[in-house]
Amino acid sequence: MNSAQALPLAVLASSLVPGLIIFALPQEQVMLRSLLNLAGAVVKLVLIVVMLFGVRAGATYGFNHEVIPGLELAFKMDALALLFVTLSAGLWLLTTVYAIGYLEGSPHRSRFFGFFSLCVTATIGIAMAANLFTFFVFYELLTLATYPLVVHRGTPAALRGGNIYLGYTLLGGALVLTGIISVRSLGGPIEFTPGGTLAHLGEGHAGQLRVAFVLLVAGIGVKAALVPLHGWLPHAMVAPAPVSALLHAVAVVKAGAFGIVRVVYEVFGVEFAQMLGVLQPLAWVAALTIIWGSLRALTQDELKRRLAFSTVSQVSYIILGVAMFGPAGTVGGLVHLVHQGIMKITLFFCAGNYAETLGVHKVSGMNGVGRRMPATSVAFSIAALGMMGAPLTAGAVSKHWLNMGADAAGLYWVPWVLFASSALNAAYFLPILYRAWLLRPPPAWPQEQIAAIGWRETAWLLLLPPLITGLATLGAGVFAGFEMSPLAWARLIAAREYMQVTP
Amino acid sequence: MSTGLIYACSGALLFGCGVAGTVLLKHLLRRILAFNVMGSGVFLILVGLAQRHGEADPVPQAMVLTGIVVAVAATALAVALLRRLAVPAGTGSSADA
Amino acid sequence: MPEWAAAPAAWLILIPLLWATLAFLFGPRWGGRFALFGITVQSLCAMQLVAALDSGVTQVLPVGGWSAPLGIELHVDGLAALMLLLTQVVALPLMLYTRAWLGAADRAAGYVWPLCGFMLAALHALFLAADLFNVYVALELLGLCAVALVAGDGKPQQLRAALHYLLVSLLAAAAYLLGVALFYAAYGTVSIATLVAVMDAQPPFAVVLAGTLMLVGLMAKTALFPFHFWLPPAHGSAPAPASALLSALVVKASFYVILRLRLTVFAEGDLTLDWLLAGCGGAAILYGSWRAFRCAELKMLIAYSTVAQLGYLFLIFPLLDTRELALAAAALQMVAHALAKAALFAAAGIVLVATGRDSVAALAALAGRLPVTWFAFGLAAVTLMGLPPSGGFLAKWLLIDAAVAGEYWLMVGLIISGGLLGAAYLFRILKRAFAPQASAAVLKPVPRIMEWMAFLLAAASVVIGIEATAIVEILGLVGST
Amino acid sequence: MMRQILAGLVVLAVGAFTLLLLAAMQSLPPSSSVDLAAEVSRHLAESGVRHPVTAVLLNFRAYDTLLEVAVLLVALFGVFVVAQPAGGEPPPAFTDDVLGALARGLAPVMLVVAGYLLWAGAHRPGGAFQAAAIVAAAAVLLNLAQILPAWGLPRAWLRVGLAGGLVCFVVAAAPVYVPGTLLGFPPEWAGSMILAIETSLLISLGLLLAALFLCLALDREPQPQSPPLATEDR
Repeated sequence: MNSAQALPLAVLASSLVPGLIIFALPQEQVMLRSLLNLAGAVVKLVLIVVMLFGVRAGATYGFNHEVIPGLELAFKMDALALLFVTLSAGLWLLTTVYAIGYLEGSPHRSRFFGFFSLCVTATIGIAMAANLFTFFVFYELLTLATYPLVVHRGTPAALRGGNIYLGYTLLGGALVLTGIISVRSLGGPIEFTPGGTLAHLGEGHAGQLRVAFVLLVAGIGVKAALVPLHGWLPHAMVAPAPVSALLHAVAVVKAGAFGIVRVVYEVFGVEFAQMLGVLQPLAWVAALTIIWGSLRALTQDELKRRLAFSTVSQVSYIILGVAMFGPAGTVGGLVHLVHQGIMKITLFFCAGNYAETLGVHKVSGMNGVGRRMPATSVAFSIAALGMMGAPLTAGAVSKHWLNMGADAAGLYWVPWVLFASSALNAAYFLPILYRAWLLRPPPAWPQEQIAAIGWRETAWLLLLPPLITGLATLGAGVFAGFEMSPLAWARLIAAREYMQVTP
Repeated sequence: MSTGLIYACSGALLFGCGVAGTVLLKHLLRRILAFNVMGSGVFLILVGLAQRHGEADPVPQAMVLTGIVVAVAATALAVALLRRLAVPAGTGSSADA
Repeated sequence: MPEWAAAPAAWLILIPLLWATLAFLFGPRWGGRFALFGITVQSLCAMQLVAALDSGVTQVLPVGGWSAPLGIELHVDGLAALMLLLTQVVALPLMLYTRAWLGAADRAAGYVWPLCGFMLAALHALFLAADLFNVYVALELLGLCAVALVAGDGKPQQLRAALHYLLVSLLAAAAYLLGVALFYAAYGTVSIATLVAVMDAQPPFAVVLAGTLMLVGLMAKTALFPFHFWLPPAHGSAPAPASALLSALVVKASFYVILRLRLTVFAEGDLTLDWLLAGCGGAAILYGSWRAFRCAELKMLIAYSTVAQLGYLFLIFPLLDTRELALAAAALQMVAHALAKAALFAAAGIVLVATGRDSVAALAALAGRLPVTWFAFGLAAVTLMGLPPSGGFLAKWLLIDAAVAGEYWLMVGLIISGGLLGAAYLFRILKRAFAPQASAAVLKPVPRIMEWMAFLLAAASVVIGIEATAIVEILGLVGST
Repeated sequence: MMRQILAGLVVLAVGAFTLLLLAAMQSLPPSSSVDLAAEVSRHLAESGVRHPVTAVLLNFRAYDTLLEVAVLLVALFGVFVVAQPAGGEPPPAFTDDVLGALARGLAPVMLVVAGYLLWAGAHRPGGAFQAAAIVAAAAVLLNLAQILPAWGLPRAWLRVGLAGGLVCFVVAAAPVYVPGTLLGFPPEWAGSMILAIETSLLISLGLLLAALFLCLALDREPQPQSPPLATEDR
């Protein structure tokens, strides 16, 4: 096994092995467990950085494992996979730090961190999958690994949320499986190849191919929370904050969005999909999701629920970008995959901090939190502004490219959708910022658990992650032109997908 | 109709009676007996059909010997189970049969 | 290697008979040791058998040196070798489990060891059988062992279940034997190989009737819907280690005989009959899953799950045109289900020992404790739901592939929805793991070896979903005699 | 009413099935493809016995017989599983002088007949199973006449007697005499090996068949069941 095969395997193992060891650790081994977690996350990041440089220089990484003759678990680390893997691994490290602080002293931590690691392993597997079989294996593994995290608290509400989550995702999995079967019956084993494996089939099987596309996108769309398949996401909010952060920014919805990217670009091929006429309806669904999610977010008083509906809306930016034929739209969608992750995880970290430190769960209770927790609130504000697409933030970059894409594809209604979404974003985020900074704090917080000591408004482990991701939100916007920025990377992918044009 | 075939036909009748008995009878002991009638029917068919041309065939005879021993063993086990089930209740019929 | 040792098939019949008898002679204290030693040797024999396999060739071993039709032959091919190996792989952990179980439950060991030994001998005999009457004797041996194991502790519901099981089993055996008698009358032989050679394309009516009778008998023994009614009470009330053996191996044996006959004597096949079997299988999946979903008792739930899972096996009959694919699917399903179901019953037995109760609700008391048992539950459940990565998933994937090759879309839908139904009833168990610690209920200590054996079986059922090349290679081409 | 209709339907179905069966038997081909009887007589000389049924039972298809002995033993284990140690009062003494005298007189005769049947099995109808049945019948008769007490769960000597036949059979079946062949009897030893198996089987089968009755006779007064650990919560 050479290094081109060993590296992807090592990336998988760097979270799988610590996860399995953690399951076996007794509850009290806090130090060892944290060490294992962080070591795994750091090792993973280092491996990924090595591959980032390799892939940019044109190297290929991957390995295959034969399950039975004729059926392979195949992995490849191409530019698209690396985009997602880098995001996941980076945010996983931060979320681990955050979760160690967040769950300090709570029960069942071995179980939690074990499944946490499995969850990231599944996400990495989805990113690196090189054929539909492998993709499906890890897609379902992700469902199995996240269920215990969703129901972690074990309350009746959590168990109910878990049931809903399972119902949606397992049904989605069944749809994906059906879709895989129907494309396999036409095209044999489906490898992911740039330009699309099915593209050579031509118009002959258009009907069945359209059905297969709908099945695959609908199945994967459950995880991506496309309207009307988004029902599980608000219910999954019962999970602890690090889990919400993971579900929304790193693992589940992102896996869904990423899966749709793979299906459109590398199973069907974007040109073939355009020819089948399935991209336009996908764009409509994405647009509907964007608006619907924002509208629902307006009326939510519970902060995490508001953020959940915001996720529903924002993830569909990615899908909208993918569904717009043309390189600029692709860049917009892919770059938002990263940007949305960074911004949304910041928001969830902050929401967790408010809840954990002060017992504030509702928007209506957030009066004056900016005075009590200024650092957290600054991070929150940056991310919220980013979501609205304010200049100098990551969100602005995404929207700029999406608008360019719409222009290129001739979809003149898209900028209006994006504008409406920004306006709605402002309508549900600005009141929060107003309350946080300008209104008076109440005489006593509902449940103040962590006292402020000087600069340290809450525990360090809770404070650092949102500050870092908040800064990253600015960084990704300000330094978008740099060589290894998410934008540059998305353009690299788009260039390789469309071959001929450099956007 | 040869002697062998007559044996076989009576075996078929016995088998039918046995099947009806195992299905219709409620008393478990009777069911066990009905099963034995069924078994005897099969044995008759096995031996009878094989010698429907007059010649005795030792192979089915040996098979039937084996079959009889198996049937005895199974009956013994069934009766033992039934007895243990029935003795506390003081009757041979099981309530839910 | 001396020549006498080079007859692994013969030793596979004799060794369990011998250790079972010795276990009876020397009593329960020694029985466990004999069993473990015996199964270890059997495993070596099975491996030797696998190593000596020649792909696509059926090895014929005439017993006593008398070839068919005069004598009885043993046939070894990939499928037989795989089943023999599977038997050892399931039996060895279960015997270790049983030893600890007998200690933990503090009961008179009774005749568990000899019965297990004879049961293994009967299974081996069935997997090697190539003679219709020999199949009958082996089936009866297997059935009586199973009934005696169900009667287990002599509790009334166990006795009742055992008696009903015995009656069904006897009725089935009688139907089968009648079929054999008609076969003998028509062709003068009961050797499968000879029958294949002499049977005409248009068999007389007696042979059609014989085939039907044998099929019905074997279906009843396999507990295929609508003959499933005896299984849940029997497997649900038997002592846990016995339930594990019965659900994992015993019901598979009669399915194996059906498959064997379908591939040899009835190689022509009959489309209507094939679809009838598949239809029964489909109904079994739906009905078994639904009943499992409604079950309050843990072991009964698992037993109904067996009814459902057996249904998948029967789906392959219309797909046998794609021979390798369908057979590989059936073999993997048998292996995966055997391992997972043994693990589930073993885990249920642990719940019983720890809490003294056999209800799904009792699981809440275990939440957060006995993590190894929980993982055994979880991994085995993943296999049964057919979610990846697991052996059950791979089996379903292959089954779907075979169904797609024949363009049987309804069957594809059935397989997929069967997995969802499986998830519905299995997550009823799994979600109890996350219930908040209800009470400080005192749990009886459970020997660790029991937990680890359940875990081992469950883990094996998952691992074969990633690494199944060996299984397919052992299977090779199934000899058609 | 429903039950009667149902019963009527069952009777109809069974009747129809029986007719089918009869029709099937008439439809059989006039001669079967394989003449196994001729095959048996051709190889009779090599089998070590002169009677064809015994030859089939203990040589050509001895494998079936081996499994069948195991079946009997398993049934006995099943009986042991459900038999409980005798407790409470012994059953009221029952004496019948006529029966006692008859049993005392008959039992030795039956044993002699059994011995004869065993010996006869080599060349004419008879054999270990028939002989064992007579032995067991004698034991049951003696038990009913209160001469032979019911057996407890078997002690060592009885276990040896019950299992000895199978052990001998298994030892004789080992693939060592004709290397690599299960139940391979070298022709020159076949006769004596079969005789040895038969003799050990006579004892074991006789005991087994008797035990199926005599061990079952134990639980006349079952103990109230002590609550086992695993109580079910129904």
